[in-house]
Amino acid sequence: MILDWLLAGALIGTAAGVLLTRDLYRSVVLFIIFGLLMALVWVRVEAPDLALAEAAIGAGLTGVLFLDALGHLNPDKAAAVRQKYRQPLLSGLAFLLALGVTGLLWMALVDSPQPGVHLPEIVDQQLLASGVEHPITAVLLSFRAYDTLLEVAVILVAVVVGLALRFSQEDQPAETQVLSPLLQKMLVWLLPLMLMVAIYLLWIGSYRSGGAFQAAAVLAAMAVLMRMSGTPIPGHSNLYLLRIGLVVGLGLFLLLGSVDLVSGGNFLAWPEGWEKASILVVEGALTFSLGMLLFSLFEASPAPKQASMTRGGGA
Amino acid sequence: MTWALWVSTLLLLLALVLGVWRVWLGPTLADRMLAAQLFGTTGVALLLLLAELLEQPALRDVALVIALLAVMATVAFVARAQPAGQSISKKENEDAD
Amino acid sequence: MLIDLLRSLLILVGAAFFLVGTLGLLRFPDAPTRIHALTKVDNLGLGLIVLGLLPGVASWPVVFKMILIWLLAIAAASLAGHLVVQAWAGSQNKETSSRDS
Amino acid sequence: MNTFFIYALTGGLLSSLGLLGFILHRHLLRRLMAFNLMGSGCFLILTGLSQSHQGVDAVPQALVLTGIVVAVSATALALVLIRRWYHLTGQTSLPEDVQSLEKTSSKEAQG
Repeated sequence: MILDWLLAGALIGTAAGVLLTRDLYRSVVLFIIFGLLMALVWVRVEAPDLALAEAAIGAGLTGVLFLDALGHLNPDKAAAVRQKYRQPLLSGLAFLLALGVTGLLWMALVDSPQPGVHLPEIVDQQLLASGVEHPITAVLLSFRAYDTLLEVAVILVAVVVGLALRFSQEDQPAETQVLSPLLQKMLVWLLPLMLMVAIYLLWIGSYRSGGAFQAAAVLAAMAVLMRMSGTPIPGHSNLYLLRIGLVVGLGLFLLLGSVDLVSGGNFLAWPEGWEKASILVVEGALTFSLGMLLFSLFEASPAPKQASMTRGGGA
Repeated sequence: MTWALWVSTLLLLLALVLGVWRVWLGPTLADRMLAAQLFGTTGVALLLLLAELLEQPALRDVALVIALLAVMATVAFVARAQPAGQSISKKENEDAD
Repeated sequence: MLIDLLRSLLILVGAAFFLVGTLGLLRFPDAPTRIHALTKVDNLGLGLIVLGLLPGVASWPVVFKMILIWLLAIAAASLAGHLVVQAWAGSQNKETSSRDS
Repeated sequence: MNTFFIYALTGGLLSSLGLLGFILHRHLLRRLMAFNLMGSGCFLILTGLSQSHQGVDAVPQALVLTGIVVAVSATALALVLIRRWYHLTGQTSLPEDVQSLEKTSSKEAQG
C-alpha cells in the first residue's frame, strides 16, 4: 500500500512538474519519465498489457516524437517562457475550475454506483468460444472486434491527414542522422532483436499479455530507430508499397470479418473452427500496418527551418 | 525472502523519486537525458522484482521492452534535439574525413 | 534456507547500489561524471538483482530472458553514455568557441 | 479502499491537472502534453474505477489499450500540425494567444 501511495505521489508530482516548469526541455524530459511511471502504475493496476503498451509507446515513440519536435521548435523557447502567468485573473479562474473538477470527479468516484453486470464473469464464460486464451485479446479481436476495426480506421485517417500535409509541401523530411560507429555496430544485433521481440509479443498475445498493439509499437520504434540512424529501410521510398502496407491490416480485418457474413452469419464473426487462425492472421496484418502507421506519423513531420539540421542522402 | 523483495522495491522506488530531482535541476538537456536513462534501468529492476513478487511473468516482458527501447530517447536526443542545433555526429564525421 | 538468505542479500545490495547510483547522479558536478553513476553503479545493481532473482526462476527461457535484459541494459547504458558525452562535449566546444570569437 | 481505487483517485487529480495546464499554457507543445496528461488520467479512472468494483476486468483494459494507441497517433498528428504551423508562421502559439505578446527570437536558446 505504501508503494502505491509513493507511486501515485510520484506520478502526480511528475505531472505537476511537466505543467508548472518554465523550461520546455525540463517539461519534455519529465513527460518522458511520466510515461515510464505510467507503465509502473499499470503494473500495480494489474494490467500488464497496458504496461507493455505504455512501455513500448512511452519509451519508444512519445519521447522521440517530442524530442524531435523540441529540436524543431527550439529557437523561440525564450518567447514561450515569457507567455506564462500573464493574466492573474485567468490563472485564478483556471485554478478554481481545476479544483472544482477534482472535487466533482472524486465525489463521483466515491459515490459511483455498483455496475449491474459482472463483465469479468461474462468474458470468462465466453473465452473458450473466442479461440484465444488471453481475455484482452479475446475482447479486442472477438467480442468487441467492431471497436478495434474502427480504431484502426481512425488511426489510418490520422496518417492520411499527416501524409497529405507531408506530400503537399516541397520540403524534405528531416534527415539528421546519428553516425556514431558504436551505434551502428550495436544496431546490427539490436534491430533483429527488436523484430524478434515484436514477433514474440504478437505470438504470446494469444495466451497471455501481449498482442498486436504492443508488437506494433515495438515495430514502429524499430523503424524510427532505423530512420534516425540512417539504416536503409527496405521499400522505404516506394509509395505503392507504403499504401498497401498502411491498409493491409484494415483490409484483411474487413475481408476475414466478412467471410461469415457472406455465408449467412454475422459481420466480424470469425469462421467456425478457424477462430484462432483468423485472429492470428488479422493480428499479424494489424501489427504490420499499425507499426507502419505509427512510423508514417513520425515521418510526416516537416523539415526544420535551419539548413544546418538537414543532411541529404543516406537512407 | 519476500520482505527483502519488498524492501528492495521500496528502495528502488525511492531511487526513482530522487532521480526526478536531477531532471528538475538539469542544468543541460544532456543531464536530463542521463536521468531519464537511469529511470529506464531502475524501472527494469523494479519490474523484475515485481514480476517475482506479484507472480506475473508478463512483467518480465515489460522489462524486456523497456530495456530494448532504452536507447531510443537518447538517440533521438542526439539526432534531433541538440540544443546547439547541429548534429555532433556530423561534426565528428567531418573530423574523420 | 541459506540460498534464500544469499538471494535476499544479493537483491538488497543490488537495490542499495541503485540508491547509491541515484545519489551519484545528484551529487556529481557535471554530465561526464554523472555518466559513471549511470553506467557502472546502476548496471552492477541490476546485475546483482538479476543474479538474486535467477535461482527462483523455474524455466530456462526465462533465465535466458533475464540475462538478456541485463545485457541490453548494459548496452543501452554504455551507448547512452557514449552519445550523451559526445553531445555534451560538442555543446561545450561550441560554447567556448563562440565565447572566443 | 483498494489499490485500484487509489489509482482512480490519482486519475481524477491527473485529469484536472491536465485541464489546468491546458488552460494556462499557450505554447502548443505544452498544451499537447497537458492534453496527454488528461488522457492518462481518464485511462486511470476507467480501469481503476471499474476494477475497484469487480476485480481485474479485461474489457476496460482492452478499451484503454486501444485508447493508448489512438492517443499516441493523435499526439503524433498534432505534432505534425504544430510543426507545420510553426513552419508557416514561425509561431508556437495560436493567433488569438500571441496578439498580446511581443516576439523575441533568440537563436542561441540553451537550457
